[in-house]
Amino acid sequence: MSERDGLRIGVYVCHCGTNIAGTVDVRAVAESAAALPGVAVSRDYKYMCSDPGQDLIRQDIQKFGLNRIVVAACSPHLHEHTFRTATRTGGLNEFYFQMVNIREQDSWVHEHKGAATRKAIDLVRAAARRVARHRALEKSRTPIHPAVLVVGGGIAGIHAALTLANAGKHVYLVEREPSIGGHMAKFDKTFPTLDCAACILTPKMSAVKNHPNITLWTYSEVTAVEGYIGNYKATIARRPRYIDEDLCAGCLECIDACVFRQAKVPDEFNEDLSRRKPIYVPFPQAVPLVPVIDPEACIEFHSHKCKKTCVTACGERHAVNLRAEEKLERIDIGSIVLATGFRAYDARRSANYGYGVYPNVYTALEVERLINASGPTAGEVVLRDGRTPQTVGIVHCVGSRDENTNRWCSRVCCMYSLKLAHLVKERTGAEVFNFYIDMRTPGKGFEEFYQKLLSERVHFVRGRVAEVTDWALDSSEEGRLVIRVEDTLAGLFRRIPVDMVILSTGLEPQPDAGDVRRLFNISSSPEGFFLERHPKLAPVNTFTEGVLLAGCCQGPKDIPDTVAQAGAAAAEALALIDAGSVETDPNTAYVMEEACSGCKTCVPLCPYHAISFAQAARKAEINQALCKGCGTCVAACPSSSIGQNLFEDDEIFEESEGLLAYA
Amino acid sequence: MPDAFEPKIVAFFCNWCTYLGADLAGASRLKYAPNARVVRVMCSGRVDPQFVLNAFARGADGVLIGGCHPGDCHYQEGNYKALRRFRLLQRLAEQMGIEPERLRLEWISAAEGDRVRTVINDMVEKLKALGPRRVGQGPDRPVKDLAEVS
Amino acid sequence: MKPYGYFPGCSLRGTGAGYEYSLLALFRVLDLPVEEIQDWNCCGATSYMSIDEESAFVLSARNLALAQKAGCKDLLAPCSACYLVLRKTQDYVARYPKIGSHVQESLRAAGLPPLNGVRVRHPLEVLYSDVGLERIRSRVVRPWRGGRVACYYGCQLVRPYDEVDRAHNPTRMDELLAAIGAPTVDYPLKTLCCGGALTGTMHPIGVRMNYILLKEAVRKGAQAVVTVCPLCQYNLDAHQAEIRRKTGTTIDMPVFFFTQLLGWALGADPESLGLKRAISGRKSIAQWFAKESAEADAYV
Amino acid sequence: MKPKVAFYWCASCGGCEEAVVDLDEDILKVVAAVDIVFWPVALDFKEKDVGAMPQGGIDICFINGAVRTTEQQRMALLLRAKAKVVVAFGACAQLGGIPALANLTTAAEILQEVNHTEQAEGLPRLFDSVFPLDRIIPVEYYIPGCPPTPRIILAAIEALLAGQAPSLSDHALCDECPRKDTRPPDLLLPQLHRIPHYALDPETCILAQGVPCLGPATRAGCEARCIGGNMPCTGCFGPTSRVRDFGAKALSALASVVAATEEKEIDTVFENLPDPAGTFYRYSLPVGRGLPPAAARRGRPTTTGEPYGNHT
Amino acid sequence: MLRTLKYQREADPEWARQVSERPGCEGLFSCLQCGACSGSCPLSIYMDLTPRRVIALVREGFRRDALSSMTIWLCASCYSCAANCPRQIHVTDLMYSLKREAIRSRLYPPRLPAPILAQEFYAMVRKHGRNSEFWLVLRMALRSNPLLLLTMLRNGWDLVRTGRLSLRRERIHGTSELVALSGAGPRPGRAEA
Repeated sequence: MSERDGLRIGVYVCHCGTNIAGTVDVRAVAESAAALPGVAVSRDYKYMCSDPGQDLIRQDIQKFGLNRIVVAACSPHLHEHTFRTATRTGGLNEFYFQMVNIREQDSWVHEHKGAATRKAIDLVRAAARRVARHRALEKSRTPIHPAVLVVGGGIAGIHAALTLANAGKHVYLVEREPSIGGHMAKFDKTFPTLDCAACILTPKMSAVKNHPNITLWTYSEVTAVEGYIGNYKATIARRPRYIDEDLCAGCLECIDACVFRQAKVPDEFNEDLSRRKPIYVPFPQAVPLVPVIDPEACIEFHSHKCKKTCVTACGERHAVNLRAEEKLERIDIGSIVLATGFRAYDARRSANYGYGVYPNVYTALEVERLINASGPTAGEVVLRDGRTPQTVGIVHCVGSRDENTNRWCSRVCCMYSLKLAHLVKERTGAEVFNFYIDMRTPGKGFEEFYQKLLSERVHFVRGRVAEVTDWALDSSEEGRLVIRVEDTLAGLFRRIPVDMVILSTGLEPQPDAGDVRRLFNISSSPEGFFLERHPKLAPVNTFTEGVLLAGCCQGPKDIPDTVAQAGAAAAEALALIDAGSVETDPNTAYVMEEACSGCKTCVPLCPYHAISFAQAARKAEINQALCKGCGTCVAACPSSSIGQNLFEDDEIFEESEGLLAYA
Repeated sequence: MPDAFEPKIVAFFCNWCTYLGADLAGASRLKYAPNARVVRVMCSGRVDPQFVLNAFARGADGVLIGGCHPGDCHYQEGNYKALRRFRLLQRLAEQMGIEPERLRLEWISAAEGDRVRTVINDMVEKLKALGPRRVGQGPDRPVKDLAEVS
Repeated sequence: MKPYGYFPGCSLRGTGAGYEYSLLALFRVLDLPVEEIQDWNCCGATSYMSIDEESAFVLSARNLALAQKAGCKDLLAPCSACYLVLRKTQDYVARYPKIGSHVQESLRAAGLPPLNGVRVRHPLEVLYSDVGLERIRSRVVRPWRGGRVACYYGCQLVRPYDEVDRAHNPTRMDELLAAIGAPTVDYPLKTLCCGGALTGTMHPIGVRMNYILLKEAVRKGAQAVVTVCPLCQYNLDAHQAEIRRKTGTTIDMPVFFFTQLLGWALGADPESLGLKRAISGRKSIAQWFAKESAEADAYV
Repeated sequence: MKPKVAFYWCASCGGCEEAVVDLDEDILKVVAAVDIVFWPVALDFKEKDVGAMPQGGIDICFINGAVRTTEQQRMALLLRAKAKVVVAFGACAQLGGIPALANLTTAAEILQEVNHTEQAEGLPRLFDSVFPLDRIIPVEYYIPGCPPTPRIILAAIEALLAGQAPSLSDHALCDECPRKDTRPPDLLLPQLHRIPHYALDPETCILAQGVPCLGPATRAGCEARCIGGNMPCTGCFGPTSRVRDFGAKALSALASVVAATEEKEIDTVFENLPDPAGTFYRYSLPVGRGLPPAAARRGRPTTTGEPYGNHT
Repeated sequence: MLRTLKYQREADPEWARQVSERPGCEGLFSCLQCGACSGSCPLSIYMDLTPRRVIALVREGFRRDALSSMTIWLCASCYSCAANCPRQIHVTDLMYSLKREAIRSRLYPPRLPAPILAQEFYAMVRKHGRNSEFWLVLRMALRSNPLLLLTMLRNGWDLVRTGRLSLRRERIHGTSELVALSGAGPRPGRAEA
């Protein structure tokens, strides 16, 4: 379409308050655009994304008979949808629109106003030339499969699964460990209300188990995902637990019967503070309450000479099956909620704190288990030698806020340190010292909890602990751990002897977060947590439609925030399902049938097998449902016989040439 | 002092990694040289060598292609196809008198805002050292002579 | 085998003489060739840095250039301060283009080759990585019969270029000594500073720091301290009489170089280990090394 | 009255003239149907004879060869002034052809390297570049090929005589290649071969054997004659109308089907492609950047047109 | 301890900026004031200001307070601050930088042996290429506090007795090279003065 054909472009340059206008001379950009061929109207406006801003577009379409719209504002990832909608509601096909990013990729990254303005002018010119080539296109509708896959059975996954299931949707909940519950199952109390973690979690766990709409697969992992929003196919590998879940009644007699009379294997659930047998349930409230056999520890798997007392104990039920093998489940789902959680920082990496060297240096999670009534000491806070600590030091920010380990604030450590301080003091009467850099208590009831701890006369020393050592300078330090720290508030260099050190370890991405990210085709932030689509506007969405995030896999957060986010993710999934179908951009490649010579260059290039060679016509054919619009085949087609909606050759040529007209 | 040479760079950024990385650089308010103009494509595999040579022919001093890291492509392996084309294209470009510094392929993820800055700054610096492209070499060569002819 | 370039530094020619003797003797028994850099100069140590950093780097770089000229790939710097300064020079030359070009230009003006990647090595790391525990263990001819030792690494060797060992709780010397059968104690002050030059400039403070180190070693049951640095050894060895006088303790323990113990165990000529140069703990030394009969008396 | 026809050659090897002569007995039909007013290769005409013609004195003028010298430029302008219709005949006139590979260097360098001399006085001057004909004068029609095949020449002449545009296929060569069906649909090449070192199977798709064949990128119409001779297509018919840059597209297509993924492996594969410019731009180096002229466009115009006419 | 009112006019933010641009001092403004440097410093108990407070003074631009503090001369360059800093600030290098500036600006406490030792060491090495331990200590003591010699007497005797103290003056052959080395090239970092 050329000017002669009645091209009438409307150009809108957004100030975004001072976000853009502070660095880009928006008036100059609009004026320069007004002089471009085909531009009928060109304006700048304070907030284009606001209602009046959008109205401006709609009114101009009517008033000036516009047939193309260009908006220069923020990233298309933020508001392309907004302005397409405005274009449509103004009476035009929504694809007669082009967005120009002059905020994230111009005003925010440049300082020199002249240079930033020139760049904006070039980008707008390019867009005006591109938009002239745009064609009217229709969005397609994809039906949404009503089932949802929730990956991860911690509190985030549990809450998301229950929300969805209660709304009548079918959920597949996949958990890697033998039981759901995640980190929360290890806690005794939760801050700041100090309610019992088990009391609030275990009912939800059994609700999961008993919910008719939830298929629970523990000890399982997702190994493959394909498809697209509404129509995902996932493969789940179910590791053999060697006890048949359907046959087991949960009597646990097999565990008692094990030839290992003594538990000898470090118990992961208790942070290795106790021992378990080769056949075990991780904890008494485990869901499902079905034992697992650890083939690494079970002698039958090594020597094949075990008496197999477990099999005998099970008797007629025949639930123990030592020959069980991995099973693959293949499911169809419409959307996915990732709730894969976090890993606690390995305190050994902070060697100056002596974890793994001095037995009385504990991590916070270990102390959670010590405090827990169903933990290895039945809730008694005692040292490894059985003594009750008289003085306890809690070291904050271990593996957080540190360039040498993790740069970020882990967000929960201040509060759980306060909680542990309270609980330890309550159980032992010990003097408790907190060593912190900054106290961060910005949640509901958090500051009040801090005040409570202050009034309980817990010590707060502002200073990053330099060292935990057993170096004693006098008899008062003899046989104890000494915390060396600058008390930055009192202006003192202090040595504080304690009996127990608790390291408040930070939260890290799961070690295999990279693999998970690739499996589900999403991105991650610099530190490795999964990247949300927008930190404020789309905190549970990812850039992959239909894949949602909940909990700490997206970043450190506490239980209330995790549950809130899990609810939000469930709501997003529900919205998709209840809509029944989703509109998708017509971003697909297509073969110009009359032009194709049938050379087959494109066929093997498609990762989704969307291209086939039609034997009858002897030409290539693209399945529009399978095509995801990467455009690799378009770039490869040697006779330019493949086009791509939204990214046609001539659109890209126009845009890049328009850019280059700059001086 | 003569006007300092400001190289023109056309950048083809993949929608999922490098373009988001550039958005992140913005959100983090990192500052870098204003010489690059970004064309968003869905995947580095969409970058047709025609786009690249055309950009040079129309006066670009450099062309930057940004894609996801190997193994991270949103479309599984579009970036590998980009890499294959790029390796051959760069050899062709050299024959045409386009120095290798002028044509770059970089893997930049959505998390690497700082890398967007580093790469663009580095490229601008190298192109400044190299100077403007010599017109009259390569595919755009007849342009100059045409003026002479007509 | 290409010889290790050897940069003794000022201390090994003076207060740290025992270090040089035992180091060379140990490398001889291990058949590791060592070649001293001709006409080396001061590394540009701490004090020089405090006046003029740029010329300290130039000074330090001259040694690296001399090593290169001699064709060395590895340059042994047994003194922790020398090691640190040489490494820091390389680091700054690489990291700061301004410093880099100044150093390279200065070298050119003096007719020396530009810096080009000599590896600065400490004997501890050479023995641990190049020789290895296995080989040390297999070469032991005199298993250790002396007392329990505290391995003291000092500060500058492991920080901030923690390639010799970890900055916190290093263990390589402990492992090497365990390989010759020497019992080591858990010593929490492995990397606490000995005070360095402060024994000279702020004497009471320096001596106090030495006292802390020795006292803790005694508390942990050590009968000797083993060091990897001439200044550490000097400080701990030379001030024990003063410490006894001032604090009323009875500390009198040998302070060894790790090369002395290793040299002994691996069969070096006892005379060549510089044991005679000890100031403190001479009685223990005489006793522990008496195993080799009469000759022991001769060198203690 | 018979149409007046002229033939002229510029920078070319003479193969195009040969092709006309090669029409055998069909040439007689042509000669009978037209009145040849200018054909320096075959008949004794001089420049002044053309100069003497009135405007429009030539009905159809066939020009083969690219334009390299001031003399060729002068003749092209002169013939354009006299002819109602100018046809760019053959790859050199249409695309620059093999002579235009000289554009990878300068005229002065070539003279130095080959003749150890500089531009001589009194002789037509060499331009620094070689031009396809339509960069010098407007051209109505194109007949592709190096040289055009007899069939395509005859068809074109017949059409022109009938007052119609010569029609061209706008498919790629694979469309008419006899070996089309032997290319497996999932072809990815582990390695490339060079013709001198590789015995080609006479039945199988040449690309499938790992030898670069530009058939997928090249306009059909030649009846796959090179393939018939068991040689790969080198692209003399130029691109289809939808392609802007033949070489870039051919390169893209070939590189896309290389199997290697690691940078090193990829480079190893391309070691057997030592001259990318000569391979992909054998006939079309000067038009690489631009649009094919409008008259040559057929099929669905998706990459055509310049809304603002702003080319540079 | 007497507390004094600090006027903002005494601050020199430009100086702070300059310091932050010196090699090794880059991290200055990212300091969290967490005290890991001071906590791990074996000498901070003897210092008038802890290293953390020196950083606080420097980045607020209180030049004189920072440069005349004893802290920088008590730093034994053990680098434990640098190894422990969560912001990877090279505190030791910062101390060196302050030492150099203090000497150039003559802001160090008079008769303090540490800066005198540094100057003597510098002069000796600059001239001869090597340090002679005996002569160095002698010169330092004479210039700062000759009484120091008395306390050193016993140590000295121990060293002589065990053959660890040489009275020989060490020097290298290539002293002409030293001259060439020190004369060449531009001097980066002179801005410190």
